[in-house]
Amino acid sequence: MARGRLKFDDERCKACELCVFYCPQGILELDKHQMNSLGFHPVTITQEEKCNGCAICAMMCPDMIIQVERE
Amino acid sequence: MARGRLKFDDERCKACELCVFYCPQGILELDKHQMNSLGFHPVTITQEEKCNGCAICAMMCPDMIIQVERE
Amino acid sequence: MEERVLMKGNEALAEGAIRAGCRAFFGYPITPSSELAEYMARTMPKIGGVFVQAESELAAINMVYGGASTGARVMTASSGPGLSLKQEGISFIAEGELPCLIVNLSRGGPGLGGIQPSQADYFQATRGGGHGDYRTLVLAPSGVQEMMDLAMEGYDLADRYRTPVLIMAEGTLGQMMEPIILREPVTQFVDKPWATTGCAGRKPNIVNTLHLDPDYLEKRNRHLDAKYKEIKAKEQRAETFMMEDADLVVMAFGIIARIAKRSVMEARKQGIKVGLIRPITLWPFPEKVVAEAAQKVRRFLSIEVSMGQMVEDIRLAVNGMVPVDFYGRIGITPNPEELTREIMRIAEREGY
Amino acid sequence: MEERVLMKGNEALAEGAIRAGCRAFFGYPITPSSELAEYMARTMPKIGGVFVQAESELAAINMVYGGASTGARVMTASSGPGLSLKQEGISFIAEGELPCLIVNLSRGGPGLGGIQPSQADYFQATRGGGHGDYRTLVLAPSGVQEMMDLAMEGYDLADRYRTPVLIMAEGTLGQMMEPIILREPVTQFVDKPWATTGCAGRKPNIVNTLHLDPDYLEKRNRHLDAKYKEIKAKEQRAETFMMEDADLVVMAFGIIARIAKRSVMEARKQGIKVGLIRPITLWPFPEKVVAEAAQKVRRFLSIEVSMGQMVEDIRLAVNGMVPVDFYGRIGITPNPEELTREIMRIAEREGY
Amino acid sequence: MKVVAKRPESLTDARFHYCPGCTHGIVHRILAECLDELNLREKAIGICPVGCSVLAYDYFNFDTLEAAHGRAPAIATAIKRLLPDRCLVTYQGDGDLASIGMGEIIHASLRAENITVIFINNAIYGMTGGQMAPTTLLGQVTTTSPYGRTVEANGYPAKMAELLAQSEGAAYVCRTAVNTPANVTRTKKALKKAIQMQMKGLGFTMVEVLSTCPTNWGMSPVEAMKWVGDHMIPYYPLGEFKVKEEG
Amino acid sequence: MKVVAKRPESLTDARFHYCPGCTHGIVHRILAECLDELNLREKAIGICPVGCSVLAYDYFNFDTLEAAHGRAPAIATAIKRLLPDRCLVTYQGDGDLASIGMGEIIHASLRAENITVIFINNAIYGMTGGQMAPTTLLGQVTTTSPYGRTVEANGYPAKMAELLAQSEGAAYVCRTAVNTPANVTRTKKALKKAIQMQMKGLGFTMVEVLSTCPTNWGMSPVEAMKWVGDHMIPYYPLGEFKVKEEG
Amino acid sequence: MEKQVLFAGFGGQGVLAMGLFLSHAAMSSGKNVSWVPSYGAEMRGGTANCLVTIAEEEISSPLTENPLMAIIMNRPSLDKFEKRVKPNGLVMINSSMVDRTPDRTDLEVLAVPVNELAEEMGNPRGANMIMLGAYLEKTSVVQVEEALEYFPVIFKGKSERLIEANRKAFMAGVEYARTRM
Amino acid sequence: MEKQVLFAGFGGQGVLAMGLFLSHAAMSSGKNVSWVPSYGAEMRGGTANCLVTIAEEEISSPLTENPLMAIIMNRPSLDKFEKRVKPNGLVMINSSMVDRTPDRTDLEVLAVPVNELAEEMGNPRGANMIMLGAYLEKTSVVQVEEALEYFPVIFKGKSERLIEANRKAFMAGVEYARTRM
Ligand SMILES: Cc1ncc(C[n+]2csc(CCOP(=O)(O)OP(=O)(O)O)c2C)c(N)n1
Ligand SMILES: Cc1ncc(C[n+]2csc(CCOP(=O)(O)OP(=O)(O)O)c2C)c(N)n1
Ligand code: SF4
Ligand code: SF4
Ligand code: SF4
Ligand code: SF4
Repeated sequence: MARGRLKFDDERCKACELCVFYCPQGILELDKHQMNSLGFHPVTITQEEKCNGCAICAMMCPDMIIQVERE
Repeated sequence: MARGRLKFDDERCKACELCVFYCPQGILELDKHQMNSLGFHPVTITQEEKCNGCAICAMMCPDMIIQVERE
Repeated sequence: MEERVLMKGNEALAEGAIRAGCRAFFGYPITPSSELAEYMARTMPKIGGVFVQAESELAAINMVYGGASTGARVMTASSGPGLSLKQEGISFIAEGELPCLIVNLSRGGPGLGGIQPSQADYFQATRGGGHGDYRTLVLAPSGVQEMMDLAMEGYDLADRYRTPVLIMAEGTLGQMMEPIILREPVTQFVDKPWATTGCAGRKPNIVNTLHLDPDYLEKRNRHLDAKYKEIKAKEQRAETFMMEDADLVVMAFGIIARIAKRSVMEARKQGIKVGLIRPITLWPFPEKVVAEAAQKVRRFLSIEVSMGQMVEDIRLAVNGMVPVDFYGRIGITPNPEELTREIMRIAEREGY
Repeated sequence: MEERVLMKGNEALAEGAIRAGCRAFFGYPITPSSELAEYMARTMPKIGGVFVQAESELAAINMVYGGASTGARVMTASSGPGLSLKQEGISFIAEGELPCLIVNLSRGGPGLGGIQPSQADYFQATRGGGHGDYRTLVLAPSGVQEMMDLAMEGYDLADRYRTPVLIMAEGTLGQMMEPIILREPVTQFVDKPWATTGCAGRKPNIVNTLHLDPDYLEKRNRHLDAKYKEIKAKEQRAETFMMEDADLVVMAFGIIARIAKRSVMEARKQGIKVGLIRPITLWPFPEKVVAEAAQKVRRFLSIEVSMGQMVEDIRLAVNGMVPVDFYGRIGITPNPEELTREIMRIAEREGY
Repeated sequence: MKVVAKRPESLTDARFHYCPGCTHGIVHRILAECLDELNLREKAIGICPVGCSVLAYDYFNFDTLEAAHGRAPAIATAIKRLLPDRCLVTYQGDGDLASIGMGEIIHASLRAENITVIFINNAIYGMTGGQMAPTTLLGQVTTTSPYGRTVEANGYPAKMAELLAQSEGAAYVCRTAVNTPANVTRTKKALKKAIQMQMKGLGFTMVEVLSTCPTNWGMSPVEAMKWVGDHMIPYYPLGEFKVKEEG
Repeated sequence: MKVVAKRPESLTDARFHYCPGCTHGIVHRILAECLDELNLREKAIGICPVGCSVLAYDYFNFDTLEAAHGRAPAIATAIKRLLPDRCLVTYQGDGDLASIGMGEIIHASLRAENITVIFINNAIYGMTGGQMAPTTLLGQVTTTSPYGRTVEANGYPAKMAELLAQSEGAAYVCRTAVNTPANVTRTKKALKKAIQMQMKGLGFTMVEVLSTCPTNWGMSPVEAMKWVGDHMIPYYPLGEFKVKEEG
Repeated sequence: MEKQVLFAGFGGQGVLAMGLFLSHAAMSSGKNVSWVPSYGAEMRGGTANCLVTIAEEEISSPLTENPLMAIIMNRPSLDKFEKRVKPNGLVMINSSMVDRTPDRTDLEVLAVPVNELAEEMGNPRGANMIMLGAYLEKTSVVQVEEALEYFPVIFKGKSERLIEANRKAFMAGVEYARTRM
Repeated sequence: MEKQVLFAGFGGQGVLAMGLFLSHAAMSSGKNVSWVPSYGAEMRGGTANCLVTIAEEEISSPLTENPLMAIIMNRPSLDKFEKRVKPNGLVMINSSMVDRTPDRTDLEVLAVPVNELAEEMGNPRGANMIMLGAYLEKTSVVQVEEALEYFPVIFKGKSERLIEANRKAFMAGVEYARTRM
């Protein structure tokens, strides 16, 4: 059961994949089916239940796309 | 008996007295009776026979007033 | 009669700035401006002001940029090579619209040149030696009293128009002594809501000169241009002397203007109808006075300690109505006798 | 037909310099001039030349001072703020009479401004933004072929007159591509007995700009002045177009001049008697051509990407004979259609 | 659930113009978080450089000035002298601070100016399109070292933290990186310490941050992060080079 | 008898304009003797600063340039790059080298330029009449530190030898003095070594020479010499700070 | 008469390269030509465009407000440049990226789904060459045959593989224009 | 009418101070005055001189080629300035340092051996004040009595001893002029 919850600011994501790379749970990836107005595939979370809200993704995101909540 | 001999370029001496101060033999002094065209009393040697030609005066003279000869 | 004190031009200028509220001086030593810095170094600590000997003229002018952005009245002074090094900074200050006082106690160039008085930085001062379309107000004192008075007026103009003001004086004016009347310290200042002082209780302020959007860059330039047009319309200053019936008009600024004045008197004694126009503002150039005069007189003579720079502004103002002659020296400040000779030479040649 | 190659203006200029014998480039990156430095960085090592990325524009211009003093053909390039920082050095180079090539790929100011093409450094270039009485020859190419040709001619002029030569081109000219004919490399060079290369077999040479003796300082300034007068007499260059029967003369330099040319053609199609004068040397300004034209035409129109700088030189040359109008943009390079509209507006207003 | 990561108040909500994965964004956030936590936003005056972060004045939610290239320390000096209780932060790239601004940064440190300098060392000129920086590594290819940087042609990369630690006026000099979560945390600690020492009036403080320029390095953002660890840190060791004791 | 001390060939016989007892003269002679002994007069190119030694081009009997204030290292760099077998010597004061010329000197050292810098540290601005230099000692009174130099107002004196020794491009960095016969001898040894290392292409070389300015110090030349020993050397220790091994 | 064509799109779409190719081809076929890139800020990204002017005689103005033709590779470019094309001018649109057609009725409009076509032929980066092929086939600003001849010249230094891929893409565009437009 | 007097000599002879004293005295006695030092190079030493202009009305030019009076403290100064003094002007010469008299016959020449006099009264540095006393006594550019009154003002801040020494030297000059010229 998930201890963390993520909100993404999709429109601003630049698809740099830093969060994807640094997420310890490996549960982030770019959503190839979406494209934002900047022409990027925004990041998304694959298995929400696995997120423990460590907020490392947010820490490494240069554009503050990810807001993290934790229990 | 003198082992060194000094030649002074009186006209250019600025009477800074560095040679006077550094001469180990203490045989240099300003010649109050002379004044060169710069308005300075040029340096002179008091006891020529005591000069051993160590050339320290020349070494410390900023204006190369003193030419030193040694045996 | 008010109490007079004998003062050096450099000190009068510095004291004037202080009485106008200058509380920070940033400078790098250079002859013949160093005395001014030294006066500030002695005085600022006593009045709780700031004196920083910058590591270079570049640092100094950028300290002025920073200091002025706090809203404080700040100042720098230099000469020749130092002014050249400040050109980038002055361009930034002009676009940032930061009021400040910059002093050029000018010396002979180009290159390292000499330290004799000179007026050969006129183009740099009036055209903006830096990049882009900008101007600085340029004031040219001709005596020690004016060194003080124009320093004080300089700050008013700087604040009113949010623009850097340059005082240009030959080195001699800084070195010479005359009795002057000390002016009352200024106590009223305009407030500067744009200043970057920390955003407590308001939105953040930004001092910036970068405009990547072409349209906005053009907007900014048109804004500055409009301001400069207003200054041109309102702030031209000049002293005129014996102009009523003049055939020949001598033009000169700075200390040369006083020497020329004597020559004008001498020439008058010998029956020559000659007058004098002394620009007090070099930019804006007093083109109105000159253009009016051009309607009535027969010829102009520009006397400068340079190879001929102000003469271009005279020609632009005269616009072909009458001839404009030039007499220049470099490194040497001409004496009244020499100038009288030149005036008489022209008068005879032209049969005035 | 000779073989043509498609080249960027920046590369053509760099290649031209190299073909003219340039063997050292000293520069600090700045948009839009960096490509030129990058071309040199790639090429110099291959031809045994010197490329140094200086720590600043100040260092760069002083490296030019040093490099030129060895007699080598050397070069630097920059833009806007960078040129302002070089003013002290340029003043030294002018007084040291050191031949060299300085490039200004000009961008919008003042301050940091923008990187759009601009002509607002005209005053700085033609009046000498540095201190003292000096001038630099200023060449203004209007196409890629001229970027190469004027670079090469620039070195000839620099050596002939022992003076720094400035090439001023809007950034666009550096970015755009056109087919050009590559010129033959220069093989003949004047020798430079004054160069400081070590005194083997001769008396020591000195490169110096300090003149503490007022009389000698004046002598130096008069020497430079005489040289500048000679350059003014001999080196004015301009392109004229459809001037024979012109009522209205459009004046513009750089790429704007080509755009204006198109507009002149368009206006002619509509029966307006309009011609074009394109200064190729900004200093010396082609005042002879302009003064002659002023005898015959009814009006001038100066078109600049600035708030109006060259227009002063036109007015000085026209000297009141006919009116001189001005049309300027900043940050935006006007298109032919826009300029045609302006020409037609004036033609209608004046009933040409 | 409570929010554990969100945009700090000391940043506006303007979108960064930086390239994807550029670490300027991370350092901006760190600075903003420090000011928030130290409650200094309304006392802060930021000096932005000429460099990719030239537009930082649009992002920082406090008073800012945009400086001429390399002169931020001189500007900060003047402001701090006139407003001694404010918090002065300059944000400078390696061209800005280590090349054209070398004189200003060293003298600000010698004068023991009470300012905090954030030095973004990304070993290249970003804004102008990838020219060599004083900090470019030996062998590194840039547009002005097209055959790779060599000692003969270009000299040695500048170690600014080591150099400035020599200055007696320096109270705190530290080099960190933002290539891992742990280093991001350390960077924030260091910057906070620097700002606190500035506000105590201990002297000149600087944090050099090893950063990335994926665009001009020609790497993906992730590769760039690895490159920092594999190539930059070995030449630019992390750590505190000067910590002045109080009083 | 044979002549053991006379005017070296690398000096013209122009009379120095320096004040009585000013040590600029001693250092001029030392440089000239080194060039004579190394037989480099005809290969030598000297760069004179703006400072009291601005007229050195009248005294050196070899090719010379007069530089803009502080830029001598940039000028020397260009000449050395174009004429690699020449002997480049810059002669700079403390205002010239340590204040306005800080950027140029540090970058010349980082670039490992093969030049030799003679740095005359006399703790004051001579030519312009006694203003504070970056090397002015704490407490020292000058026309721009009229109440004595303080850390708060003026910061710390710059230790250039220590600073430049940090630079990886520096092959030889040494501080000497000319306040005693022994130190004059050491200064000559150091300068000779520096020039030889330059000619071997080992990199940047500098000799900082603690000197006097009796006039602006307001002392007699002899007092000034003592002041160097009593006050300058304690703060500016003598010795070699960097000696690069060959090969 | 001078023909001016504008190429406009995203940064990565190879827009400047299209202009360069055309310029080279035009020059090689003995014409006068100028290529002026839009002058982006010192930062990355954003839209890119370039203007190519081709003429038999010497080129007077390399710039214009109103190009005769426009090659539009993405939506923002259409919005920005539609109104500026000369009356009765030509607009070629990358229909894979542009979801609307011009509002102006005087323009000749040709739509080519270059991204799809490129994907189909397994060379996504070839989209711009496809557009170019179609453009030349339709306008003969430069003859297709001539252009093909100059491939080796234009891509001098590039690998055979890449040249071949580009030629294929180019021909695909020509093909599309011949058969399906 | 403006009176202009030139003071010239070696660096250390207190030449500028003489001019300053006169300027102060003139100002204090309600006159207009200007003091312009010769503008030496950035180096030390050499000759020094200053020009003092005194007038009842506003001073037009503070500079002149031809001063009315010249106070010459050493030989080089005489050589340099003799020809420039106004016709029938006054030249005062420090005869202890100048071994010739002017060649011009129109000039009024007054010689004072100020160094000897100074040595005699055991105040070698007082030579310049002696000359000044003699000068004022002879010319009354400023009345001697007035000058004396203003001593405290002029030397404000200086030690009583020094002021006294200066007054003595000044009076010695006045004396010399009264009795032996
Ligand atoms: C006086 C001056 N010189 C040069 C430039 C051009 N320029 C702008 S930014 C820059 C350097 C950018 O590199 P860096 O400081 O490392 O910052 P980054 O872009 O890498 O973050 C240069 C040389 C300028 N704007 N002003
Ligand atoms: C650009 C510039 N700024 C300032 C000066 C004025 N100036 C001449 S020499 C000098 C410094 C002299 O001191 P230093 O370098 O220590 O040499 P010193 O005279 O003591 O031997 C200065 C500031 C100048 N000539 N040029
Ligand atoms: S790090 Fe930020 S910008 Fe990058 S992909 Fe993740 S959410 Fe998007
Ligand atoms: S050291 Fe030289 S200048 Fe000084 S007194 Fe002795 S001889 Fe004269
Ligand atoms: S160019 Fe480099 S430094 Fe600049 S924003 Fe892009 S990635 Fe960041
Ligand atoms: S002022 Fe000082 S440094 Fe200059 S010559 Fe005199 S004593 Fe030497």
